[in-house]
Amino acid sequence: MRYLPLTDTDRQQMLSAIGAADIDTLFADVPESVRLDGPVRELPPHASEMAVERDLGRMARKNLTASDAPFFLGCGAYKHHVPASVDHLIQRGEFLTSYTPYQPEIAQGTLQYLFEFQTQVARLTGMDVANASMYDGSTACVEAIFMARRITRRKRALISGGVHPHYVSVAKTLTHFTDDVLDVHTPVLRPGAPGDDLDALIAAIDEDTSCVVVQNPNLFGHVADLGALASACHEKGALLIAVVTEIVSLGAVRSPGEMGADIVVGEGQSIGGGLNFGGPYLGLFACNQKHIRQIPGRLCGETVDASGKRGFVLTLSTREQHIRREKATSNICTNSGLMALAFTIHMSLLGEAGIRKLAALNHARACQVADRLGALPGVTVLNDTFFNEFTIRLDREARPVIRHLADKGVLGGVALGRLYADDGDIENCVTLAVTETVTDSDIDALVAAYEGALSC
Amino acid sequence: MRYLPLTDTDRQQMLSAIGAADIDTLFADVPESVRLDGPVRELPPHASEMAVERDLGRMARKNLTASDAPFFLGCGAYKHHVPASVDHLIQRGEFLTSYTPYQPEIAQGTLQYLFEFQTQVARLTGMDVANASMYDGSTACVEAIFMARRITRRKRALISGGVHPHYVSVAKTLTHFTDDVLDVHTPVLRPGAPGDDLDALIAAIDEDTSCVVVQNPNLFGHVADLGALASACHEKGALLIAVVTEIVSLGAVRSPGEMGADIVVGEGQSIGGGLNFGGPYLGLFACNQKHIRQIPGRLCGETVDASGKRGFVLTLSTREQHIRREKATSNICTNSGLMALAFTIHMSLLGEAGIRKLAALNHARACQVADRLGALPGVTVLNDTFFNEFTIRLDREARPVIRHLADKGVLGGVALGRLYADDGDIENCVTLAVTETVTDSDIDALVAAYEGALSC
Amino acid sequence: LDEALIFEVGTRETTGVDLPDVPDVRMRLGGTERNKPIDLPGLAEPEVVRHFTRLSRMNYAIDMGVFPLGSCTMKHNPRLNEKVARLPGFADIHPLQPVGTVQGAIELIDTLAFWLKTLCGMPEVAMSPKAGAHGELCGMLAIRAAHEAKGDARKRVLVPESAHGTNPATAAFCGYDVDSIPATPQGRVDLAALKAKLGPDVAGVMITNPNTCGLFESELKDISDAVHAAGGYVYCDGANFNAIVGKVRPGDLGVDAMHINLHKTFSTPHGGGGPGSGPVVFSAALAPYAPLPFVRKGDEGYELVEEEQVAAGSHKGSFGRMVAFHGQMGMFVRALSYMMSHGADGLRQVAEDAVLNANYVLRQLEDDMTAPFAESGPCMHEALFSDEWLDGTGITTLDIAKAMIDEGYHPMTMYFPLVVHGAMLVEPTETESKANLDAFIDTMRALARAAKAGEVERFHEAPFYAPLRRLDETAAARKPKLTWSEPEVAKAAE
Amino acid sequence: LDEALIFEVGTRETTGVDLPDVPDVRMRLGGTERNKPIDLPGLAEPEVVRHFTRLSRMNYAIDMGVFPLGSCTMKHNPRLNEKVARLPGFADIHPLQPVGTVQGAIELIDTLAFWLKTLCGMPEVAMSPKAGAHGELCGMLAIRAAHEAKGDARKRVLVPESAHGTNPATAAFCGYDVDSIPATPQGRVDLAALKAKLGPDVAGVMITNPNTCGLFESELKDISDAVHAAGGYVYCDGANFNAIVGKVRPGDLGVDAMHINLHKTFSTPHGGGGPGSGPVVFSAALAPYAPLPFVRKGDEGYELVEEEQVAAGSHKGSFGRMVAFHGQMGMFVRALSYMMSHGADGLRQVAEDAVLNANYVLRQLEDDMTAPFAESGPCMHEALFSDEWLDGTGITTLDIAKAMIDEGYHPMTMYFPLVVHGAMLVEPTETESKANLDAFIDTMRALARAAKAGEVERFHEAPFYAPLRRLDETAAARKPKLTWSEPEVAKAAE
Repeated sequence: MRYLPLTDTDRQQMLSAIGAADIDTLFADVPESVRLDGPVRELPPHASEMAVERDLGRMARKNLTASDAPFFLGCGAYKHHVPASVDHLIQRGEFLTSYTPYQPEIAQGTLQYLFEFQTQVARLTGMDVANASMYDGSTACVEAIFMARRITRRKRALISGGVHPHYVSVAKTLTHFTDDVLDVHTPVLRPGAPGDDLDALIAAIDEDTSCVVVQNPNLFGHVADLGALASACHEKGALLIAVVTEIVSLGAVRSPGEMGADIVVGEGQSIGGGLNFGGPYLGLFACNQKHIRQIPGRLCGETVDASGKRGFVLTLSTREQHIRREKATSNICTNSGLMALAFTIHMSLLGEAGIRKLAALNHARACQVADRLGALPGVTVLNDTFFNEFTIRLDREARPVIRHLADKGVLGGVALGRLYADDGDIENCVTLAVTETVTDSDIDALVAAYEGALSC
Repeated sequence: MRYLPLTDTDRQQMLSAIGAADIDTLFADVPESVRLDGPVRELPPHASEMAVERDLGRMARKNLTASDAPFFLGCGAYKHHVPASVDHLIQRGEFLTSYTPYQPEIAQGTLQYLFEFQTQVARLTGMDVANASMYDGSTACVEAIFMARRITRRKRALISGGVHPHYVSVAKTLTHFTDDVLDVHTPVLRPGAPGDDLDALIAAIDEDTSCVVVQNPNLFGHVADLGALASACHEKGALLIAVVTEIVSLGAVRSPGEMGADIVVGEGQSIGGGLNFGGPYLGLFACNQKHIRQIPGRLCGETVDASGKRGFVLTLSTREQHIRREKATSNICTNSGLMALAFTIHMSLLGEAGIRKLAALNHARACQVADRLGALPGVTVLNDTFFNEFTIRLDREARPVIRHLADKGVLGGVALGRLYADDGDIENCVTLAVTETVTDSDIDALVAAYEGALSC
Repeated sequence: LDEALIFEVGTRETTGVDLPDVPDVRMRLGGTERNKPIDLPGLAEPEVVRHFTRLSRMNYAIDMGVFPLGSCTMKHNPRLNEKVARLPGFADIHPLQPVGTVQGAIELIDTLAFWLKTLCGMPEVAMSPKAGAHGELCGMLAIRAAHEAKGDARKRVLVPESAHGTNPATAAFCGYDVDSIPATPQGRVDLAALKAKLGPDVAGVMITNPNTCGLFESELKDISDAVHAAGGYVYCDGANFNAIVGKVRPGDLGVDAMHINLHKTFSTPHGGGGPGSGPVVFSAALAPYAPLPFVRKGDEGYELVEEEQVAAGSHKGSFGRMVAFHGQMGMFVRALSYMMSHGADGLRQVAEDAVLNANYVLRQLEDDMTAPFAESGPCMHEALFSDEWLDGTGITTLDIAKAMIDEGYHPMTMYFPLVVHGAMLVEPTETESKANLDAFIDTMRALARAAKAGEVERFHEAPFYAPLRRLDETAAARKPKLTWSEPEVAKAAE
Repeated sequence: LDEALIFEVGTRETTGVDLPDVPDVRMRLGGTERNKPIDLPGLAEPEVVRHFTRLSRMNYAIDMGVFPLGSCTMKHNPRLNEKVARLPGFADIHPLQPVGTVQGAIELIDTLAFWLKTLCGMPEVAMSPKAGAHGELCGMLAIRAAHEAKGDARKRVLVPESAHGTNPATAAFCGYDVDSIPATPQGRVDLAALKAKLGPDVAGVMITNPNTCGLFESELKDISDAVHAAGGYVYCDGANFNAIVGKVRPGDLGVDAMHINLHKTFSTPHGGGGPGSGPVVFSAALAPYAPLPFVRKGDEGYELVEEEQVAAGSHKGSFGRMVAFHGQMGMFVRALSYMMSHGADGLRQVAEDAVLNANYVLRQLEDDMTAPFAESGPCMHEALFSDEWLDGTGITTLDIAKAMIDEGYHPMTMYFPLVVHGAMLVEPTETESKANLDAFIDTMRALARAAKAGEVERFHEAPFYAPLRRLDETAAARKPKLTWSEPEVAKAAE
């Protein structure tokens, strides 16, 4: 076995050094009745690199990749171009094969990029501070709801119908056995502003409301000013939690912080990360300075070493499970370190100029596609405003259309029936995302495919 | 431009710091009549990573890759499985973006692996020493001929007809304007021992012969004992130069050193390197201790530093062009450092046990394929002995057959008409290589394809 | 040499990315346009590559040497796994593509699920949890859902005092009261004490096996039987599965749910603290409550059971969704690659070599250091020491850890588990050679003797040979500075 | 910490590679079977990864900081280029595949050839030379072939004394007598002296432009005219093409042949000393003699002109083949990626920024160090200093170089070109930022002042802060030890 350095001679020498007759002597505490007498029979024996690559390559080739097709899917996961240097750097062994930086003297590489990451996320979202990342956007979102409960000591969370339904599902699952009460609004596909329920949310805030959770741009791509909602929240002592699933939007759209949000959570996969069939992704979590002792997850802070040099450490760990056990702010014990690194590198490459141009390019491409699709018979574009994602209503059920497009080699958006199982109207709708990776010929292929599908 | 850090502000500041009005002031020595007034018009402007990847990807996809087809080509370039860790390690910036180790204090990484490489090559070839690599096998071969002339002070080199025809061409080109005389034997496709002309070579050695150059296994795959030839050379004061284009063979076949060779040159691409359409490859050069001051190319040697610690440096550079100028042993100034690193890593992974099993596997697979093809009507296997490569004669011209196979998605060997333009008999022959990467279904596809092609 | 922060060297004008020109279109941002700078620095690509290359060189990592961090299983991360995880067919597919276009991806998940279930001897597995603690949550939610389905609202969960902090935190998260079970002097769960605490309000127990003292809970089957008899379920913390994979199946010990840290036992890289991946295997009793999504083989290939299918009547008992999409696909590919590379025989060898290495370290060092459970039988894949041997030296576990840095090692786990004073938990893993272990043992012996000989400065001031000297963690927590801001001087000068 | 050699830690039994079992067949090695061990050590994969990771960390590289090695053009190596060079369509094709199966590969070579010809303003290019010196050889062979075709056996080649050592070595290799041309006090070729040496036995001249003193040979066109008038050809050493790419075309200066170091101007990585790549552009006069193989566009796509086609009558004048197969394909992909990324505008900017950076360094340091050609006009992309400023300090150019190591820099080129005493040749390249240059200038100034202030120990003993102290190169050459062998003691003990 290529990964196991012990030779049989080594094993014999070591066994005799410790006075064990054979290896099973060391497993004596495993009751003999359950101890396996040999390799598990249902599984194959060890395999060469060649064989493993061949087998996994065969599985990989069965999938239609986003680069092999005109590609227009979004809804919480986006295809962006990631510079080659990002993937090169995150594969350096010193990053890839290191652990949580519990020994800061030999982990300054990890700690410094986390500090840079926290600063980048804070600036992008318009907040004071950010944590060192979480599993993904959906889990960051429910952690924000819990945090709002801890801060406000109230239990009722109002959730906009524009929030990603998976995020809502996760929140429902994780609050099922806690004291939290979720008031989830049903999405309304209002023409011009699909999923926009700001007025209804404002009306629903009461003295028991811990927070309002709203996504911007929302699941349907609609983008709005959250200022009035923030004021309404603050008037009633509730917190505004803003969810951003397409972080590139913050290059063009005013940040939630500027609009008055108290906590911003998001999915950072767009910067530095690939699609990866849904994971690993990168949960972003930012808030204002006054709430830092209620933040869940890992935090990196600046300090000095014994000789007075600047350095970084994990800090405020008294919030965390390995110190506080059952009284911790969260049971979380892992971040998405490597994805955070990819984010930090990609964002350092982009800088202010790059992220703004990238966002402008995404928006412009999306506008072009919306105009082209909107001109087709049988297609209505629902959004008046959007960033790089918008929703169309077809004259028929959307899922068969999307599957038909896929058969033609075009990945033409997310049929909302995939996300909303039981709604009539929504079944005819498709949400499309358009990023900088889309070419003119991709757009032509998309339009032709829809035209073909809708004309039969 | 993403690779250029100067901003326009920087440029202005720097120009004024040096007192230049504008950038063209610095190009004042370029006569105005030839100075271009703007970007070269025939070439496109700068492009994004996305665009470059898309363009090059389009070209790449037009090629039928060795992994996408049952693959049986050899003749100096071999498809072997290279462990993933090899390519990972050679991409570490400290290796990839470093220079020739002229400053040994900050280049011990490069120098130590070169020392390890030299030792591995010397042991594999059965020689005392090896240099730090050369461009490729063909240029190493002609350098060996020159070295033999310098050592023996004789001019006539005898070249076996079994030597790779490209190597022979290169030797012809580079000796055209020197005093060397090449006596190149025409390949004889002797049944049982194609290309074996040992007896003829022995007979041709005379007092003016500087060296005999013989390849083992030869171009047609035939493998032989060079012992008698070595003795004959030494009797007449000539050197035996052995060429090895498939270095994996040395895991199964006695080394040229053991057979009596004085200089061993070879192509090391099989270990650590990919096919890369022919380059970059890895020239190997090994000889005995007594000739080290006549070796061409770079050498790494052991020494100590000022505090007595072991270290490594480039050495014997008084042979080289940057010191000796027109009196240098060679004009060479570059090695194949990165390919040598890949070789060293791969060989360290293999070790004695690995290279021997790898060689055994290659040989066994080749025997299987020879037996299968030999059983087809219209096919004669010429070799009685071989390592992982052998030659077959078809009942018709081979090049159309090979092209026909390629159309069917099978890369079925090298039609020798590609290498020997003007020989009648040889046009019906194909040389096939079989390595560990070949699967049973590849073999079935090969046999079926030949059967199909020869039955029409 | 210090490395400046990107905020100290980048500028708003510079970018390391080229993009095509932006087409001229009618914008549709509806008045939400950004009107102030984000204030993000940019750097040209060469500077970015250097910054992060230099940063990386301030880290210690498995690729550099022995990393004996107990309970974390820092083993070799094969590069083959990185390569296959980057195959476009896995890395470049969207989680919401039509299922017909991602059959290979679902096949991979299903294949990995088969391996995990088979190795654990359990009939079901939830693949989506994102890390170990997330897997614990998944398991406990299933337990709670199972009780709820029976209308049986139990309140208490028993957790041994040696447990990882995530165990009580998770139980509390699910609304349970945490009740601590004491350990025997031999370092195992006290079966009698546990039985005494069982009752109709006990939802279940959370047991780590092998436990954090490095010992196999030899009475786990008895514990399971007792818990089941009392109507509870057994959650097993699988963080230490590495020690027993291929040697014993948790299902045979009566376990109802166990998370598997793919980044420990199956070697997906820790990446400086994540991403992890924590699939959870379930017994038949808990299987109906497992979370969404689910893979099912249908007539036309693989299908995904998601909300839609649940609405249509499939997998009704599921307690719901724990995460957007399908879990850590990138980690699944790496873990399966690792498992296929080892095969059934190699995985068994993994456990044997890991245990052999740990016992070798334990026995070679027990004379120089204090091994509190040395008499409790062989250890599993971790060797636990207490700080008793440091009594009177004025040197602490922390000092020993920092002195190890100067010797070129990553320290072992410090002060965990809590059941032992000044704990030092050493886990060599199976990917260390005997030569490495011998060198490590020699170093630890030399340190132990130096400590006993009173060479206190060498310890109190350590590390001397690290990128930084000892860091002031107290100051960091007192006045937290979590983001960079321009120094006041510079601001004033503007 | 020292790093052991693999021979000191590996064993013959260990392997880091798994292979399928060997089928049982009748062997056909004909009595040549190996019967003695090779004696190669093997290591498990984790140990191999660590060994080479740790070795790498003993190197300095562009990825770590400024690398101002004059004449070597150590610029940023974009990772995009590494990525595209590894596309299977380029990396995993065999050089002898049927031409119809590698049309994209040949298209790439043809496209790169078009870029090179266009940037040089010359009608032909030979792609196969493997490195700069190999390209020189290619150019000189073409010159010799051209003369031979005319039946004109000329014997002498003129080479300026400032030339790279490869120039005279190459000319000698082709059987020419090398005749040295002196330089003017301004550091350029002495046109009058050159003209005086021209004659019917002069085959040609080899001129480096910009030359190794960092200056543009402003009279190159006049030189070319004179050489052509005398029946000779002009070879240009293109090592410094970086300074003028996109600003002037060598073809417009009368050059007949010039090699282009793809690893310098077009940024293919130097890789610790190779592989390089050295295509050679040719004027119309030399084009017919260019070596095989050649790309040609035919009716059915791209064709390769090789021996076979020559036999059939195509490209008869070619002087033959310089190398097996088609040249450094892997480098071609990287170079084209680099060129397409920059485009015509970016490549021009490359030259401008490279020249601006060098002049900035020259002017900032000329007061503290001696710039012998400071009055000869602007420098191109290199700033040349002599050691005159060190007179009387007892400190040498070598000492300065080693002291730079302690400051975190790779030294500049030392003692080259030979026309200047104790030369220090600094080439910042265009991929250094102004901030980097300012820091570098500050360091060099501080070193210069320290040297003048008599701080000799800091220089004589340098480096202090490198993996090793100064190495004994004389001892290495006196009794060369080029391979590892078991220490006698260990051998005796066996």
